[in-house]
Amino acid sequence: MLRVEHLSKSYGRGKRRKRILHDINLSVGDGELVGIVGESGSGKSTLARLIMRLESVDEGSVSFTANGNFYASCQIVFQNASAAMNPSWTVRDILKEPLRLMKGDRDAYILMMLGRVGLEEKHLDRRPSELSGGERQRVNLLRSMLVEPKLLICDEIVSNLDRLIQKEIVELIQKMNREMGMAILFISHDLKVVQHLCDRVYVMEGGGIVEESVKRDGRFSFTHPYSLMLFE
Amino acid sequence: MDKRKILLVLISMLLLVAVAGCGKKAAPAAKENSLIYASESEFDGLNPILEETNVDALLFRGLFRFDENNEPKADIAESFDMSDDKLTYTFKLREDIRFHDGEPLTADDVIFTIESVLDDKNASFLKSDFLEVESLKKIEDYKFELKLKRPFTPILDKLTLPILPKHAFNGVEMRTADFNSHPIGAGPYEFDRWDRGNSLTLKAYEHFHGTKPSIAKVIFKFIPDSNVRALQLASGEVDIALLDPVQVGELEKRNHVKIYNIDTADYRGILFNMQNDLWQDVRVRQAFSYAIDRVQIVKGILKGFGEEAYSPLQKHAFHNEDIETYSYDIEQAGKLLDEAGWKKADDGFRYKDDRKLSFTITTPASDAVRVNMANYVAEGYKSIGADVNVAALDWSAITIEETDAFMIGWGSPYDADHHTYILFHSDESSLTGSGYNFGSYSNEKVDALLEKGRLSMDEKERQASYMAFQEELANDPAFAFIAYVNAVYGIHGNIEGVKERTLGHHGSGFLWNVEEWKWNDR
Amino acid sequence: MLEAKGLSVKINGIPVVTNSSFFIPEGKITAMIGESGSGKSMTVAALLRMLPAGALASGEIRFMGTDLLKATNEEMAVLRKKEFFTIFQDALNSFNPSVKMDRQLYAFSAGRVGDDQESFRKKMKAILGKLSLSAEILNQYPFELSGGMLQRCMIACALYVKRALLIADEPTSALDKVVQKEFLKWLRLLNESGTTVLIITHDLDVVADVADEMIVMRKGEIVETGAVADVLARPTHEYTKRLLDSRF
Amino acid sequence: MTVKWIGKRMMLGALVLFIVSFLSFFIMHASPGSSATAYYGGNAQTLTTAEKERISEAFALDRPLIVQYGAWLKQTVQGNLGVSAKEGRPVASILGERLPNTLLLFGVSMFFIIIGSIWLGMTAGMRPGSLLDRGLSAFSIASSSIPAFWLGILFIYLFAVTLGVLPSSGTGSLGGDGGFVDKIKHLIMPASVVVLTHVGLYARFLQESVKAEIGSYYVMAARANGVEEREIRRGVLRNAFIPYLNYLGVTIPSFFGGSVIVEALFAWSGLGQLLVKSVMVKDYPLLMGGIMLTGLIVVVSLFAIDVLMYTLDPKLRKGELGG
Amino acid sequence: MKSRKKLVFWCSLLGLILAMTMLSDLLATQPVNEMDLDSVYSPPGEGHLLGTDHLGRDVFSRLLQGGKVTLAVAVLSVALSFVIGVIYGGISGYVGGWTDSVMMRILEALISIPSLIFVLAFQAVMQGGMWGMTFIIGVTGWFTTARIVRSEFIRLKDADYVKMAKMFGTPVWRILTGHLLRNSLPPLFVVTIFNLAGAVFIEVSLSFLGIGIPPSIPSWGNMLYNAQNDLLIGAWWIGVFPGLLIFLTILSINFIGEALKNSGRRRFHA
Repeated sequence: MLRVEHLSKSYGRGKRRKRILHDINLSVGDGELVGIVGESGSGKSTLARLIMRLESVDEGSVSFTANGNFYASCQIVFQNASAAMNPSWTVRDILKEPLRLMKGDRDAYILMMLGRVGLEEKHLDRRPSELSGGERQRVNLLRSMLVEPKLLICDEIVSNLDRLIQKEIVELIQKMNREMGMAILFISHDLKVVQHLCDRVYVMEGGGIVEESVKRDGRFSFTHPYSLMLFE
Repeated sequence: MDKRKILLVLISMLLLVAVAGCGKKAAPAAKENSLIYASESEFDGLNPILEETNVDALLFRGLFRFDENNEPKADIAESFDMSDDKLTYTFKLREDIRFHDGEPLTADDVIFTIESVLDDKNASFLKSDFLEVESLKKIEDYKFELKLKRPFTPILDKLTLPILPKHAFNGVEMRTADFNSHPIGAGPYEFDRWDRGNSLTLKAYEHFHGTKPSIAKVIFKFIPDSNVRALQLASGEVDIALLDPVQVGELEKRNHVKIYNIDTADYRGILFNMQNDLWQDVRVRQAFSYAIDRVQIVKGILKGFGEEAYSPLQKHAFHNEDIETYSYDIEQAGKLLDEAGWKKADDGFRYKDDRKLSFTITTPASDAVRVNMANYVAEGYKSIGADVNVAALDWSAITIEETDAFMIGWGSPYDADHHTYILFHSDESSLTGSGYNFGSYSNEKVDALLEKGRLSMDEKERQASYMAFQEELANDPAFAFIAYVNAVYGIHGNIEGVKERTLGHHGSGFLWNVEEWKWNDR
Repeated sequence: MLEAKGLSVKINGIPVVTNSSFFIPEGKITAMIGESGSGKSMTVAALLRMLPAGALASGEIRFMGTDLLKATNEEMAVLRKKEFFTIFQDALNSFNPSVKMDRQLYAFSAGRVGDDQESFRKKMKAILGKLSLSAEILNQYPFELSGGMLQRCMIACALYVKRALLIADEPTSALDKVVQKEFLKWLRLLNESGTTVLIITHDLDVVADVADEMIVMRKGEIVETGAVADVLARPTHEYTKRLLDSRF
Repeated sequence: MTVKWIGKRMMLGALVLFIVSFLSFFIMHASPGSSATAYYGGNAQTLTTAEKERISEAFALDRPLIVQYGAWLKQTVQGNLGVSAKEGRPVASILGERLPNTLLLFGVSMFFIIIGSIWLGMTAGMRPGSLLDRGLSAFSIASSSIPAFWLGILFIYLFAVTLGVLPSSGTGSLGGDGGFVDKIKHLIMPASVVVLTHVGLYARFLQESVKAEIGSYYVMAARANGVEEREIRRGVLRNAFIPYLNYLGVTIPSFFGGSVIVEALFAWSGLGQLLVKSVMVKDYPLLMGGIMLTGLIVVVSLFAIDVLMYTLDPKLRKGELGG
Repeated sequence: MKSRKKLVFWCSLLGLILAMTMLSDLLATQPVNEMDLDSVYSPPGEGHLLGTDHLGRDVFSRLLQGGKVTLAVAVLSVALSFVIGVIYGGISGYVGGWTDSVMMRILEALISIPSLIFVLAFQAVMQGGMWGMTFIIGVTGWFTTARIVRSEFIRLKDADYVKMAKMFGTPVWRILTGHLLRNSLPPLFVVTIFNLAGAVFIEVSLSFLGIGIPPSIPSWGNMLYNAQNDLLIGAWWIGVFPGLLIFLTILSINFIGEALKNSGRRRFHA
């Protein structure tokens, strides 16, 4: 469904020009749970932005096979849940934003979906600052899921959360993947989460993918030294 | 960023201030033999035939000079003869007079000066005074002949004209000559320094032909704000200042200030600019003349330092008391406006053919008395249904010819011709000529009477024509006269020798005998 | 070495740490673990006597015979200088951005033992070398270095001064996994050289990796203490169990 | 400090002056029929036709505005600011007479403001909770809410009229050459008014940034490790100074604007008074010149502050925040 | 809590001043321009609550009317500069790139010239009345507003929620108003409050110098302009009261701005 081929990206000008990504190849199939692991500065977030067409591609291509509006079938959830929500809007307004063009009863639809991510009606009239970290990330996830995308990119969505909440969110994502058949591209620096959640994983280092591994019998096997070091 | 260092600097600064403070106490010990005059405005230039300033009397002298009674007395002229037909004058000059630069003052200089006044290129404001001059002829170095076209009595008055040194204008245009900022005259004081925006310093001229000045320096300090003038007089920073009437009471309390309340021929009035068709109907002008409560103005704004005005020659021997004085009469004013077709509408204002009875009185902002008068008058005009605004602007932002009405101030203590011909004769319109008829006032009868007054040699006849002129002017007013304003000067009490005489416009001429003044404590 | 009894901290009357008692044995690495808001940082602040305005601590914290809560400001200043070494989470902000590293490292290390510039340079360069840091950094400004390098500089200073107790408040959470591992290695090295370590963290992996003893905090209370191996194998408190469960 | 950096700053300064001149020129000359009187000024009546023509030609008055601006710019770059419409003298020489006075007032009051605010701000910021700390912000707001001219009037009536210890206005006494002491005496009141209405503002800014620094992470880290308090303060001040300098730079224009009013009030014959006067008399060439000179002074002050910041802030020096 | 009480106090003081000036027609004891040359310079007391001026006009009535003029000029000009500032800063910040660079260089130049100077340049040409002054202060007072709007827009347009909004296809005007402008309001409000104090300052200062609002319209600045003379002759009440009111007005505006600034800072950085 998603296919990235020979993707490269550089920033800056002249002497300061720095290559952030080079020759990235990856793919995500329908309903797949794919992980990308890398340390800070490995280019994971840039990759996410390029896939989401938030920035232009220097070289290579990103193709996405789905009809209609790209953003109706591919969505992203950002790491910082507070920053992803307009602080002066209520949760209701925030959730309605993607449904601007939807016909029918939007409120009823939101109410129905609310339960699926473990939120309640009382949350609707609160502002982001009045929610807990976990609740915020749920609202965030829900907003992206409201358009029922085929692919959801999660960019470090659990990194800022406490362990127990991380667990809940990860389970929620698993559930969504199962119930809605939504493909997930899960980007994280936390190997253990990725190991636990994903079926296939790419390891990134310094702007390139060094290894791809498929989970067999509940575990991955790596050969590249960097992956080995990461996964010990 | 060391705190101690900062503290050190701070302390040293404090010391500096303290030193300055101590210095203050030491300063008054050395009293200079100089006189500081608070001048109301700075001059554009000092050429007396291009601009009238109150420095002229100090820097320059003319063939004649007004005395205590405002009569012309021979000064540079030693003597003169008049032909029987009263057309030819022969002047003999004093031979001992030198300009400040040491050059002798000769007949050439006198002739040059009068010719310069008459030269259109120079656009001298004095030109009208010499229109009757037919020719000038040098006879000897110190003797010349002046021929008139017609007999012209005030010529001796006019010959108080300051004499310019011819040699200072060799090959230069008078309008742009360096002379205008570095004048050379033959008066008791010579030019010393002009600190633009600040002050003008004159120093005593040691070879002066008259009374040798006792005060070494006269400094004109430019202080446009009357409040600041009064303040500096109070604090002793200046020695003489013309005061606003309201300030007098407070300054009288200061021991070192002596108040001179001097009668003037200086009146204020509203100039109707005839360019504005509002004034074409004489009834409108009369109405606005009636609707001024002069008694209140003299009492409230002038604090009694003045009197109600109705004629430009009220302080003159030819004064006509039997003319319309326009004493405050709103009913009469209303009636006149009704007659002129200005009808009162529901909003309380008058209208004629959808035009509102409305105009603006422009007044120089720096003159508090004029501003107050304008404001008071404008407010009072509401009662006759006129919507009158006041624009108080800086002098140099004012073009009188472009205003609807202007708060004018004029007056002359000298010959009746002075400041009447140049103001009211239609040939003197400032639009077409170089005169002071800013409102383009035009009345054939007035023109004729003014000409007769100036040319007649018979005193009786002159009086008659000026009396008639006053009557005609009252019936067809060019100005709505408001009040004569006394010149109230505050002077340092230690100055002696001040001689009062009826002063001109804005108290000008107060310094007329400054060479006779002296400090009794220095 | 350090023992807290009935320690409570209130901020403007609201309790953030309630009646906690714990013990930090000498020569070992003790980890204090808890989620955000569990009161672990406030506990550290209390024992350093660096509580924010409006906070009040009661109870007792004994360090080598002195009650830290009752010590005078001067005594406390001396203790902080002579007995403790403290590392904070945010290495990038732990240094003054506009002062060169040599000056700051001097203040953190040699300045506390009274060494002069010369011996400081010599000794510091040696330690930096051991931590695989170039001596170049001494002439650089903090913003020119990475978080990992700065955190290592802190370790270098700790190695330099060799204080009795090292307090590290979330020292690894801003670091990448690989750098974090390195850091823990140096921490162990420091411990082996005789310094008792108190490490505050929310990361069970860190605890498992480096600590000997652990203290679990939750909502201002201590719910479980014990040797790391014991607790990980047989957690007694419900919360600890859930915490262990949440590992992936 | 690199040549490139200086060059860049200077280019920026020149750009500022260009924009200022462009805008002022168009504001002044865009109004209908004003361009001619702009040059004749109050002399319009007394000028002869020939002179008017000469002026029209010299300033290209009959050409489009942009050409006039071009003519003006060309002359200005060559150092010729034209001739005052009112006084008929070169604008440059009039400005030259006024400049020293303005610089004196500006310099002296700025000096005291800086010294005073550093001292107040540091002391207050370093002693949280002290009387000074608590009082400074109230003083700062109160003092900056007093219109300077109002304070000036009160001063004049107190010190000049009632007590008679200081001259009420002007730049120096007349008649006697009071020299330096006399100048200082005349300077005290205007400078005090400027200083008093500004010092609180700057002191408070420094106080707040010192406080912010003291509460910052690195101070906590240093204190927890028993770093000498003096060493900490030194670092704190250095850092607190950078925003303070920045603030100084940001506010210099309005500070300068404020001194225009003080100059006018105290008849301090500087640029400010000249500007006000040239507005009143519509002396556009003089006004243009005055504006340009004011702009130049501000640009130069900002440049000086930039240089200071550059030396103080290593981040700037290392190009982290370049631009 | 304490700061909240302060805020309430200053707000009510400002409210009181505003209410009094707005109701000047009701509260004035005499027609503002009524001149009574029989009682010039009457000290405060019976008949004239705050005395009369040099033309026998009632100071109290003029003070209220003058306040109306001064505050109207200030409020309207600030509203004008708010609009200009938001549009200029908004375009510069949202469009970015070359447009932004050019617009910012211009703004930098404008900011580094005392706005009083521009006011003077305008004033020389316009010699404006009350509306003229409003216009002049308005068009020369938007620089800081524009800068704040721009920096807020730049900060906010990269916010994740704006990226999300773009992805959801939210129309641009809605992004501009609902996301960017809406969230720029708190700092914008603070800067506008301070601008208001600045506008009062400029009106008062210019009128005091005699180049502001024409003297026939009573404004606080004009009253002070005249009061210079009156203080010397002992009529302190003519100058003291307008001065005091100006001071209190600016003081309360500044305190309100300060309180909002602090509360904003607390909220954003909590």
